[in-house]
Amino acid sequence: MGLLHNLGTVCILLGIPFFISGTIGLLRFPDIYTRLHALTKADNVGLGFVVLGLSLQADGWHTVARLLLIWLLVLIASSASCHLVARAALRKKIEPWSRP
Amino acid sequence: MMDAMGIFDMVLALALPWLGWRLLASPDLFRAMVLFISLGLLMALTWVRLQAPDVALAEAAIGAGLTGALFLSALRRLERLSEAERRLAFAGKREEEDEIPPERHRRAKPVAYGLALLLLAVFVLLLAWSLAQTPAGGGLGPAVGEQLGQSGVRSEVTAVLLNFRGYDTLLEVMVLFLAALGVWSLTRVRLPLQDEEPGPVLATLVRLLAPLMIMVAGYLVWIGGSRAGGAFQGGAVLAAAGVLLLLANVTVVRQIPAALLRWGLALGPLLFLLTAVVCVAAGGNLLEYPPQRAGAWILLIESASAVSIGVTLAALYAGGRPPEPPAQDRGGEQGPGRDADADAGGRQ
Amino acid sequence: MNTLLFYDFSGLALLAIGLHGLIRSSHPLRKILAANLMTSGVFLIMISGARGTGQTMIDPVPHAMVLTGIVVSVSTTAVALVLVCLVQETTNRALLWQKRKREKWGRTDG
Amino acid sequence: MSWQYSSAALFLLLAIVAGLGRILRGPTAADSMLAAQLFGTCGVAILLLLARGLEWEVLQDIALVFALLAALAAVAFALRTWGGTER
Repeated sequence: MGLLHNLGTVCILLGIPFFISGTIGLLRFPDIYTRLHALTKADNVGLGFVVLGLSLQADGWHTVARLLLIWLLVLIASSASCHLVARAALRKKIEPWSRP
Repeated sequence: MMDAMGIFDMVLALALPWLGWRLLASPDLFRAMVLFISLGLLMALTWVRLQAPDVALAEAAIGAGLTGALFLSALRRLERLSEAERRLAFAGKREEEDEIPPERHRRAKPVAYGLALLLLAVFVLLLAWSLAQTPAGGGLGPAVGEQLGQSGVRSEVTAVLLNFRGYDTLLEVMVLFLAALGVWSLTRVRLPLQDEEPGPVLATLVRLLAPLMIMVAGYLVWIGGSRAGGAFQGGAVLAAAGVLLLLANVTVVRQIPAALLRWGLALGPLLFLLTAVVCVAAGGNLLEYPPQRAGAWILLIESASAVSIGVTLAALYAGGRPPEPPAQDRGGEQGPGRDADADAGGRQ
Repeated sequence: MNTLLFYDFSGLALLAIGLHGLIRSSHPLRKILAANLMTSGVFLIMISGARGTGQTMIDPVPHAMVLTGIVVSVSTTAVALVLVCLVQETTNRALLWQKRKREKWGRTDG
Repeated sequence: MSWQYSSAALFLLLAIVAGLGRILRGPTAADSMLAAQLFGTCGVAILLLLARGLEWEVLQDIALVFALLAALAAVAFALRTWGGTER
């Protein structure tokens, strides 16, 4: 249980608030475009922290490589699907929210 | 005193039926489907908690990925077909409230409920009886553990699937084959219901993900011998690659000759049957491999079935047999399908 | 207290809810969803019964059976979806029962 | 399993369950779909945490499959269910 292990735990625990704020954003934000931000940004940072923490605690480089691959895949998937959903929403002529 | 995992179990176990209930009660069909996709995800987590990684892997590929795409595309097709239906499905109230069943349906309902309750009661009784009958000590677990050395693989589930109860898997591959045959004999594939170009982001996504999916499918089949993974999981991921390519309307997919698809569908079942026949001819039981080469046999059969399962599931998603080659009846002139192909090719 | 026992009841509940939905809903897509819920419930009960108690081993046979079951259920779902689409194409309606008025409307719509 | 992994996994599960509310409420179809997307990311995180906490490497494979297929439903949604026709 060295320094790296504790640092990893701190990183994991740091990641959780990002997930929670992502969910709060999903629930509280006013329209689809703002909710996209909450999801694709907060959650991926949270996952990044978790991956970072787990990498610091990992036993070997292959585990780290797999963790990073998983994170990269989630990043690609969520950015692409965010783009597709936003484009579909724009084509549906959904007005972006603005402060009344 | 419950620890965090205990609460985790409780939340998950409560969330599953609640989700199921909301899913069926939701007025909007689309929302019901999204809830179903989420249910698949939670089911995968449940399998992990119940120490069934093989099942979790299959659920992750099928429940969270494939079934969602299947339902969403079917909903779209239904909606397109009739505006009235769209109003029904998206009206914001339950179609059951909107639609009063004819008299005989109304009378049939209590009967149906009575029968269902009876069925459920019988099921619960059977379950309790079988639980009471099961000897303590993990059912067939120890027996499988004893024989594992002879099976040629190190993963228990794979040993059961392809060696000890290989005929189950043989029949299951046949069921898939029959499903594909059924769909192919019913309809042809329509031109995809999609009226906008995929765009560069999707093209890049497909270019990145599809090869990776195929690679991961191979990895899962390979790793299936020693731990979670195998033909089903590999096949499901392969099918996901196929579905992604079909969705993005990549030209390559539509240029695959139908004969190749047919062979892809038949490869797994054929090889499986051939093995069974060879095993019987060599004097053994059905699918009783020679113990020293069992590992190689299993890997061969698994790879072939993975390809077949992948092709079958993707074909089921496409929803019909491949369209006729358009050049035939037009005497060399390009048909409408051809034109669409050329368009798709020109865009990329 | 074994918290994994919750999943047995969860499976039973899913089975009952699926059965209810299968009878009650009028739209075939919803019926397919309900049937899928039922299969999930059955799988849950099977896997939950297969887990080892304490030191005993996990029973891999139900795992293998559920694995085949998942693949079979997705293929039957796909066939059912194709059938529903075909039914709607030929009869121009998807609901299994409808009011008279609605039927007339549906005919003019097509 | 040590407390940090299990409690982190529990919080993520609670985040998922809270997010279900958006699926049920979401005014447009895309909102519901997005919430499902959120579950994918949370699910991957839960699986990774459990993989470490239970010392069970297989769970990383499951997380990998999750991450690979996360985009599939969203792509199907954006291109098929929601794409096209203006109302």
